[in-house]
Amino acid sequence: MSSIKLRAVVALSGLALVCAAQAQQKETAAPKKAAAQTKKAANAAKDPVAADFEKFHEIMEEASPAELFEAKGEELWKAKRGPKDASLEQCDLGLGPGVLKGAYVRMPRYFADAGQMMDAERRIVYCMVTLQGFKAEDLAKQPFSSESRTPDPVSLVTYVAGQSRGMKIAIPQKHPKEREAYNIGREIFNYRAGPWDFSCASCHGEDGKRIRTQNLPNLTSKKDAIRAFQGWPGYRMTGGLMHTLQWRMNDCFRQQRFPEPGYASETIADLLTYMAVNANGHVYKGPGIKR
Amino acid sequence: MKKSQTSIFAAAALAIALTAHAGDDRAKAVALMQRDFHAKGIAHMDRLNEDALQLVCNRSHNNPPKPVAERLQQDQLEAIKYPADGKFLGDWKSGEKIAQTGSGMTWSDKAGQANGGSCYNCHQIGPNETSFGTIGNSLRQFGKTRGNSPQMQKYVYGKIYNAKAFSLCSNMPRFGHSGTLTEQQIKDLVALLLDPNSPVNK
Amino acid sequence: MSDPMRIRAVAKDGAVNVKILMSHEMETGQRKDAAGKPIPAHFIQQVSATWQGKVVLSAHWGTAIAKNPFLEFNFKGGKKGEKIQVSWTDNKGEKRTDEATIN
Amino acid sequence: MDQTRRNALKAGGGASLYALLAAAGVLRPDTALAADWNQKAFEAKNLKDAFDALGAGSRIDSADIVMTAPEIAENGAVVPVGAVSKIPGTESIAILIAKNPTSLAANFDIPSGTEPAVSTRVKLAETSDVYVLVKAQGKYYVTKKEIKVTIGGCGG
Repeated sequence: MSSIKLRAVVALSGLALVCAAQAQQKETAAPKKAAAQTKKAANAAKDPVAADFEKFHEIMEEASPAELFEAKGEELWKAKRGPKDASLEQCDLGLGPGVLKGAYVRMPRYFADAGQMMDAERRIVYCMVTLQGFKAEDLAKQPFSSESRTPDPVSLVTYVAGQSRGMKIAIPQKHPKEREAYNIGREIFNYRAGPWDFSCASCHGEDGKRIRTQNLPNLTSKKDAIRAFQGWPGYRMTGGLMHTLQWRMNDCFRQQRFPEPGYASETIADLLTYMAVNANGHVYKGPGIKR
Repeated sequence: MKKSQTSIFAAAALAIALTAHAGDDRAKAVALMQRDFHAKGIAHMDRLNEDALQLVCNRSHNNPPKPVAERLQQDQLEAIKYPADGKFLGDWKSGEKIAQTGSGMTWSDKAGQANGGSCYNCHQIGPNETSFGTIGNSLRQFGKTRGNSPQMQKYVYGKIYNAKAFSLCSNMPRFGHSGTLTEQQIKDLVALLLDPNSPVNK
Repeated sequence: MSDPMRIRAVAKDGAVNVKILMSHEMETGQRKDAAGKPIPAHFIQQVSATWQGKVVLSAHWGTAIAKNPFLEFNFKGGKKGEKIQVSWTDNKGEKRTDEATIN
Repeated sequence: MDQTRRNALKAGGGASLYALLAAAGVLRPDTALAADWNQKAFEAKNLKDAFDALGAGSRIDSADIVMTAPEIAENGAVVPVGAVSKIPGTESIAILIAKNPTSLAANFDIPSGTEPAVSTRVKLAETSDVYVLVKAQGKYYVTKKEIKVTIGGCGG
C-alpha cells in the first residue's frame, strides 16, 4: 500500500477519532441535559474526567501494548543486520558499549565520538549507521509508524527506554555543549513564527490549560516538565501505533503550522534537551500509553 | 504616515533586540532551525521567518513595553479589512462547523481547502460541546451578556480577523490577517457568538 | 508472520493471574481506504488458554476488540514453574500459539 | 483449531453430532465449545438480535455483575472493560456494545476452576451503553453502563 493511501486510511478510520471529522450534528441533540453537563464540567475545574482518564491510563499501562514493541526492539537489537551484518550490542548509548541500563534516562547528551548532542533515537540511528552500515537517508525516509509498518528505530528506542524503567531521570548538563543545547532548546521552545504565531509555549507555557479535553502540561515548569518525558515512547491509542519523541516533536511542529523539522536532527535534540533536563529527578516509568 | 509608523516600530524593535539577554542563543536557535527544517506541502520555509509582530513578542517574552505594544496594535487594527457590505452577521450554523473544525494551514492540509477555526480547541462556546479547551476564555452566552450592537459586531469581527490588534502578543491566531478564514467564515463565527438564535446565547 | 504474544502468568494465593497482549490489527471491516474500497475485516475470533492440558479460558471475539488485544483472567490450581499455552485463531485462519512459565 | 473437525461438525448438523462425539469421548466439551464461533451473534447489527442469537432473549437485571469501565473513555479506540460475576455457576460472560455496527464484542467461556472475571479492551464507535451478559445455570443476567467517547486534543 502506498503511503498516501495509508494516510487516507488513517484519516478515514471510523474508530480512530480524528478531530476534523467530528460531531457537526451535535447541536440539535438534547440541549437541556447537555447544557447542565457542560456547566458541571466547567465548574469542577480539576475535573473528575481527568482523574478517570488517569486511573484507567494506569490500569492499561500495567499491560501496555508498548511491551509488544519492546520485545520486537530487543530482537532487533541483538540480531546481526545491515550491510555490515552486525548487531547493536556494541552500541554506546553514553554509558559505555552495550550498557543499556539507565542509558535512556541520561539522553539527550553530548557524544564526543559524533561531536553532537544526541537524543536516544538520534543515537540509535547513529549506531545503525556506524555499526550496521545502514544509510541515514534511508532511515529518515519514513521514520514514523504507520498502519503497515513500525520502523526499526521506533522498536529499538522502545526497547532501550524499557531498560530504564523505574530509574531516575538524570540528563547530564556537565559538558558546555550540553548546557548550550539546553539554552538553544529553550529558545526553540519559545520561538513564535508561522501563519498562526505559535511556539511550543503557546500550548505548553501555562499551568492548568487543556486543548479540547486533553490536558496540556506546562513544559516550562519544573512540576509539569516530566509529562514531556513520561509515557514516551508511547503506544498511541489513536490508530494503535507506537511513537517516539521524534514523532511527537514532528507532529507538534506540524500543528504549530511550521515547516517540517529534520528527523533525528540537532534542532530536535536540543529541544528535547531543554524539556528533558526540566524533568530531571523524576522516576521514569518506561514506555507508556498515549491518547 | 506609513513610513513613519514603520520607522517608529523599527526603532522600538531594535531597542528590545538590544536589551534582550538571550540574543546569542536565540540567533543560534534560529540558525539551527533554518538549517534543519525543510518545506513540506504548503508549509514553506518562509514560515520560520518572524514577522515584525512576532519579532517583538519573541524578544520581549510576550510582554513588550506599553508604548511599543500600543503602536503596533494600532498598526494591526488599521490593517483589518472589514466587509465591504458593512454586514457582520453570517450564519451561526456554519459558524458552529467552522468552530468545530481544526484543520487548515498545516503541511498535511491542501492549498485552497476551506480551513477551520479550531475555536473549540481553546474556547468553550456552544452548550452542547463538552469537549472544549481552556487556553482561551469561555465564550458561552457571549452575545447574551454583551449585546448585539453594530459596535459589538464590528469588534468581534475584528478580534477574529486579528486578535493582535487588541492584545499584541495574544495566543490567538490572526485568522483574517493570515488568510486562514475568509470574510464569510468570519461572519459566520460572529453570528455564532452574537446571533440571538445561536445556541451560544441560549 | 505474526509477532509473539506477551504472556504474564503470576501465581498468588492459590490462583494464577494471566495477562496477555497479542499483536494483531483487529481490522473491523467497517473502514474504507482512500479509493473508497472497504478494508476487509481481519480479526481474532478465538482465543484459548490451556494449563496441564486443561482449557482454563476460551474466548470468542468480534471486531470490537481493540487492536493489539489485551486479555486478563485468573484460574485456580496453577503453580510456579508450570507452563500455560495461549492460542489464537483469526477469521483468515491464521493462528499462533505461545507459551509462558508461571512465576 | 482443527479446521477439518469444525467443518465436519457443521456438515453433520451441529448439535446432535457434537453431542454424539462428546459422549463418545472424542471431544472434550470445552474444546468443542471453543470451536463454535457464533457467527449469527457476532454479525448481529443491533443489541436485540445479538441477545437473541446468544439465546438470551430474556434476561434478569443483576447487581451481582460488576463492570469496571471508565465513565468517559479517553479514546474510543481502546476502552478498558472488566467484568466480574458473583452469580453462582457462571458459565460465560459476554460484552456487548449497543451502538457499535455489530453489538457483540466478546464472549468468554468460564470453565470450572477459572474465576468468573475477565478484562479486555474494546472499541466504541461512539458514546454507548455497554452490557455485560452472564450465563449461569441456564439463565441470563445482565448489567449495563454508559461509556462516553470524547474528542481529544489536536487540531486536525
